Amino acid sequence: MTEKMTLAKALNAGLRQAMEDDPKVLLMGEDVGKLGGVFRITDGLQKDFGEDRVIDSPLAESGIVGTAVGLAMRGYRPVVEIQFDGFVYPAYDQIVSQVAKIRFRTQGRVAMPIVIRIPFGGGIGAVEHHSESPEAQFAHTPGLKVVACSNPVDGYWMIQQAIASDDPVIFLEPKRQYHGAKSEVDTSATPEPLHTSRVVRAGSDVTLLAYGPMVRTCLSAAEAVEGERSVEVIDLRTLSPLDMGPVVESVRRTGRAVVTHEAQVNLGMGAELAARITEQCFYSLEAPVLRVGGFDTPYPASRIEEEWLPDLDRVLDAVDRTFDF
Amino acid sequence: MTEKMTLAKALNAGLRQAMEDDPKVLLMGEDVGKLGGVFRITDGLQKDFGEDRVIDSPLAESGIVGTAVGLAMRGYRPVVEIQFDGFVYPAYDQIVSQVAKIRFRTQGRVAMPIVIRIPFGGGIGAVEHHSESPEAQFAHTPGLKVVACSNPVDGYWMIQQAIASDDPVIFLEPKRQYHGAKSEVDTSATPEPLHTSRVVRAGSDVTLLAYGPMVRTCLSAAEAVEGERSVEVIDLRTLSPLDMGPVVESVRRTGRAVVTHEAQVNLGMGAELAARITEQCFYSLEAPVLRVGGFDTPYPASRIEEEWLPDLDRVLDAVDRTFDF
Amino acid sequence: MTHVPDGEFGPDLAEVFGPQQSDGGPELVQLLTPEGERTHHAEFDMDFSAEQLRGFYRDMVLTRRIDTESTALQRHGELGIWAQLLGQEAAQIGSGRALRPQDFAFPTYREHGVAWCRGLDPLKLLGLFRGVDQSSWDPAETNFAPYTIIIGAQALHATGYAMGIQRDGAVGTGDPERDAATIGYFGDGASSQGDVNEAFIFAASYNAPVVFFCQNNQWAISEPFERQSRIPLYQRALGFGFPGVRVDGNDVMATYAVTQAALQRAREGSGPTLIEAYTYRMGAHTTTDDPTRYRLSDDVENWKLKDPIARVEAYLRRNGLIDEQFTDALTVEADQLGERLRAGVKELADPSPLSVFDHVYAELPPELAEQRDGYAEYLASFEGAH
Amino acid sequence: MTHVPDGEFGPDLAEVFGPQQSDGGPELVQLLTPEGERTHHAEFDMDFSAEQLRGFYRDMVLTRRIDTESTALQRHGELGIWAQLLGQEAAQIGSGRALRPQDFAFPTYREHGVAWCRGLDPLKLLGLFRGVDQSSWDPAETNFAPYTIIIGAQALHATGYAMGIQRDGAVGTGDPERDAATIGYFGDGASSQGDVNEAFIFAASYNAPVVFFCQNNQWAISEPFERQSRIPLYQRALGFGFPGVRVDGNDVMATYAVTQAALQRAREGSGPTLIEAYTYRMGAHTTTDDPTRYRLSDDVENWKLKDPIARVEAYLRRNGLIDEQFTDALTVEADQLGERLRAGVKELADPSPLSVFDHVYAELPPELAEQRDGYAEYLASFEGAH
Ligand SMILES: Cc1ncc(C[n+]2csc(CCOP(=O)(O)OP(=O)(O)O)c2C)c(N)n1
Ligand SMILES: Cc1ncc(C[n+]2csc(CCOP(=O)(O)OP(=O)(O)O)c2C)c(N)n1
Ligand SMILES: [Mg+2]
Ligand SMILES: [Mg+2]
Repeated sequence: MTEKMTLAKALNAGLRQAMEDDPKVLLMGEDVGKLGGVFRITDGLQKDFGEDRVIDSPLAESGIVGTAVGLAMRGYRPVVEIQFDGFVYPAYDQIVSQVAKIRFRTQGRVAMPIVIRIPFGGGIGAVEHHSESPEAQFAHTPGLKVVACSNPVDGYWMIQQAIASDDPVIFLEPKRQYHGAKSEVDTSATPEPLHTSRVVRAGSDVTLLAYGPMVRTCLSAAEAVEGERSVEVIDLRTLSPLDMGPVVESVRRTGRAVVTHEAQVNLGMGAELAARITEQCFYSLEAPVLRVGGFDTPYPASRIEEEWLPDLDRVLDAVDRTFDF
Repeated sequence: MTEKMTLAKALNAGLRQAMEDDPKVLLMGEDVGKLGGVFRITDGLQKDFGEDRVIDSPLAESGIVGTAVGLAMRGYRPVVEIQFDGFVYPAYDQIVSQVAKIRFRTQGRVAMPIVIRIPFGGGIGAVEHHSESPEAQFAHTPGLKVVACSNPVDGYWMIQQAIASDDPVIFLEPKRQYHGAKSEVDTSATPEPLHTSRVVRAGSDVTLLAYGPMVRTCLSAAEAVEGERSVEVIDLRTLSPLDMGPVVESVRRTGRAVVTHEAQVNLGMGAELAARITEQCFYSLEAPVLRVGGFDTPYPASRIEEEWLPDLDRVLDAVDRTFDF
Repeated sequence: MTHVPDGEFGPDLAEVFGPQQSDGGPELVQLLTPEGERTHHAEFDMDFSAEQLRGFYRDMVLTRRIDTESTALQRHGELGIWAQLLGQEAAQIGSGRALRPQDFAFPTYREHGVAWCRGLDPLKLLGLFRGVDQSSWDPAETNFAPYTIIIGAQALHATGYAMGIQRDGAVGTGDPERDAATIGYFGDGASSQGDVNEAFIFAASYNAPVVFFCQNNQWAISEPFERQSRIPLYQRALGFGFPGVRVDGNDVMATYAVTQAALQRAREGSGPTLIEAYTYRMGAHTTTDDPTRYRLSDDVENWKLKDPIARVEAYLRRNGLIDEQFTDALTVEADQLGERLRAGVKELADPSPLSVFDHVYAELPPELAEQRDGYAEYLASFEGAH
Repeated sequence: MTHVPDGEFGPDLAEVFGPQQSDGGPELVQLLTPEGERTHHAEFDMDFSAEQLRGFYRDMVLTRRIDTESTALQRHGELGIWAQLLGQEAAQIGSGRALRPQDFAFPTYREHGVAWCRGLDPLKLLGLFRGVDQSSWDPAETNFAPYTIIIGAQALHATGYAMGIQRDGAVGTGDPERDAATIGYFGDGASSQGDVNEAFIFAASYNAPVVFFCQNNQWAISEPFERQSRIPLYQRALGFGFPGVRVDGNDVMATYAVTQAALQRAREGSGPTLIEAYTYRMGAHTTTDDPTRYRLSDDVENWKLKDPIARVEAYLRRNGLIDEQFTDALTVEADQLGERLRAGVKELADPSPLSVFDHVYAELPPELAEQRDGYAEYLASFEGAH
């Protein structure tokens, strides 16, 4: 069974499937009920699964995540929607000190199968706090898993896999692509495991690493220089744990790597990837691993966000620079 | 005028000096008044400066930092004490979304001269949440400055410099050293600028980078192999912005670097330093920059914290490994 | 669910709120009925001069014009988004006009009427919603803080600033030019945030001169007020040991009177007050919202009958305090304002990409300077290419 | 400060609390006076069997022994730290004994008496304070959550768990084996945390079967209760629309009766209750604290007269419900318990350093396995060296 879906629709369908498969799955968040979420990802689910399973929460993120912890202890599998990336911080304490640590604290006796869905990244012309990329902070926290989907097929499967995971998962959704291009989603296929990275375009000169919204940018970049340079693109998909296998294999071949993300460069995922690649591919590297990301400033006013965000040209500029070494 | 002081005493003296110099300086936090803080860093200050300047706060970290923002807008310079590292997270939202961004948001019209003092790191035999190293999360946040002191002399000066800074400063204090060895503090000296790193031991074979509690460990490590290996140790002191000058100069000379911290390795400061050093010293490196830190697990029960924390042996092991390349 | 068949855990709301709840309940302070008739109140009564009332009316008409004009500008693509205040003009003008110059206001993202009262050029607001800046006014100039988007955060800022006022000795001196207070605005949804409740705690603990002004417009995006609280919101204050008052937020006179009293109380050193301005969000949450998905148009129609501007106009007309000449002049003024906004918004130039490096810190750190210079060079390389 | 000469912003506390405040005020529910005399209460009266009272007494004596023994063990270096409950035995036993097996308790770090009631081996508590683990019991076995150190976080967990109970249809069925509730413990200091107040909001909004049990022991480390609230804490509930009760937390009968009623209310589907157990922290905050720096020994002496154990003992003796034989046997039992703790604590072995990699995730991710293996190799290299 295949169906053409946007990312938004694919996530919606994935959530619906997970709720059908397991009555313990609950959705919680602000406006997830009648409204179906501000991005409509939970559209229609309250109508079909009722107010006890699709729960409009009071406007308090710490409360949402904190009650999800209690529900998880009672055997539920809460899927929490944080309305926008910048609103996850009031829940930060519950996430890093409770959600992330309860399994460890209890020596494995209490699982925290909570999914925290975060529409992340910029490019939608929004006001402050609506375009952030907080992934590095969560990936730095042991006990959390962090993944990012980049297309409808992954959206459909990864959300279900995250919900099935017995570990808490920070689930990042590239919001600017929610209502973008459709893909054929084969709902009867067997998906790859959640914590795997994937080569999405083969190449031999340089490796581009991306996740979430930057995958598309990197693919376009690779296309733009087709013929001149053979660019391999890897969709990391999983940010914690990282799946270094395909990355190392690729960089050992190409000798050059550029890591891209929308998050600020300083202490972003690119730092960790650069450090690990250098450790694991030291003798293969023709150039240092370069990083392209948001500048080390707060996210800017939307009229210049496209300049602030790394785009095709800035990615290619970095690719060029790796050839200058 | 020199006086022998512990780190705790030096910080106390520095705070006192700052309060005498500027009537707008206020101290806020839990138990900072009569008790003088659980580590006695504010000992005697409420008695001398009154309850309006040394303010015992209700037990709510977001409230403490959020009211500090308002006080800063009114022209005060609040110095906030977070009782232990693990308790900073309830204030995380106010720190990253308000304290860090208000200058930028207002195009420089509103300054946030707030110092957030955090006793950080482990090794004191405490229960959960009392031994964390949250620096990377703050260093990843543009708009914040992050520094760590490692000895009484720096404690005395850096706290005053942080308070004098018109930018918000996350001020990390290595709590296990509060009541440790004393140093001569010359209170009439002219200190180095706040955002500078410093070579604290010269060497030529390998560069050890450290800050806060690990500086002492690295110095001991360097001593331990004296004669066999010439180890240069740099006290980073400033984590955001980084002062790469002395680091790059050193690594270009030694060709080898090991970054150490108590924080978990994954996405810790070591990741950023490794990435930058590799970018800036690519042709000088004899080995990849290695990292020694806490394992990528939650901070463990105290009876095994000394095993979990990087110690002299693990630092030297990493040094050895850089020579295997 | 076995215990409550319809899957709703909440208590029976009619029972908790009483039958008059949709009117604001018996505790609602009102000085002017929806029909424009003057009523009186034992505690908060007040005389208004004709001048004052005409001023309120003018403020509300012009504020509404700013709002409708901006909504239109968003539709025309000049703004990225707009948060409408339609229906909340009285709550904002009544409270905003009660402020003295030395008081300080901490708004959310919807306080365009308060901004107006503080003397802020509305074009400054448009900059933020256009996306050319994130708040471009100097808060110290008009004692009006930046718009705050993180729900509830500003309640703590208002409290902290009030603590600063205390420390400056500007409370309870009896000097009307000196004694000051802050006012922290937030919505009904925001009342659920930890920060707002912590603000109540700090304000109570230090007896800080702050007025918490909650515009209960019945909705937090799609969530009705009952999701946040099962009792009237002004009663929240009882739990923290300071007074709470519910005022008719569509009644500019009552709102002014209540706010004025609360501010005065604060300035005198008697501590915080929570005001719940009972009102209604007549428009969508923002221009990107579609309220037909979650609320009945009947409700909206009912609230139309309580329009804050219509009732003042009825009162003024009935009492001969305004005439055609006045309203004609006001229409002209509103039209000019609209024109100024339409023309002005187009002049709100996009910032230069390099400006993102300004104001991250007091001084640009070397590493960030390097980043900026690299970017400048990169940008220049394209110019060369043309 | 010009407005209040002594630099204190708070209101006059005697004025707010009234003169009886130090006794808990007029609202205090009490069934047994400090002198051990039985009193009665209109709403919360209750008959207790001799068996029950002897049980409470025994529980409190043994709990106190756990506490004093553990304090001594800390002094002898066997524990890293200990959080004493001295003085709070009645609050904990009274509430803990009111729980049914299917109820679920969410403790702070000081609920040793509640742990006892849940049937948890006290050695498990010692493991945490010794530093060999961070909470080693299975919460599902005794329906007792891990100790929570982040102040107030567990109030939300208790609320969420209660929402789960609702969803399981285990509220209001009338089946006493099935209907369940949660109890969330926290301190007076914790009441200032956003999380606790958000828990009130969620519990009220969903009418969740949760009892919030605040032990107001007058101190949050060095901060007196008045820093957190200027009105009695049970009144906080008024602001959120559910009942609040202040009970004499040194009176095990009253605490039992009030908690039992609140739990029953919750199980029946009538929603949350806040109980403020008015008590006193007789010891230091923890073994690392020095309370002489911030409080008067007079206060402590006054509270000694209200000792929770002494008053039950007086009552039991006066009414001939216990005799020498009973108390002798109890002393022996306590001594044995003490001995078991002293012996047992030494057997609490340090975990292996490699165990830190267990239970970070359900399955060890490859990169973490590599880290563990590398560390194992590293450790082995030292063994080789010996
Ligand atoms: C911390 C946080 N969470 C979520 C949001 C998204 N959000 C913006 S406005 C809003 C509803 C606010 O409702 P209310 O407080 O009643 O104010 P109103 O919009 O009705 O004026 C929400 C959920 C936000 N801005 N900040
Ligand atoms: C979020 C957080 N902030 C600070 C602390 C440090 N701390 C531990 S106990 C305590 C006082 C708690 O007082 P209260 O809630 O009254 O409980 P009590 O200790 O009196 O039982 C503080 C400040 C903490 N554990 N968590
Ligand atoms: Mg609202
Ligand atoms: Mg207490």
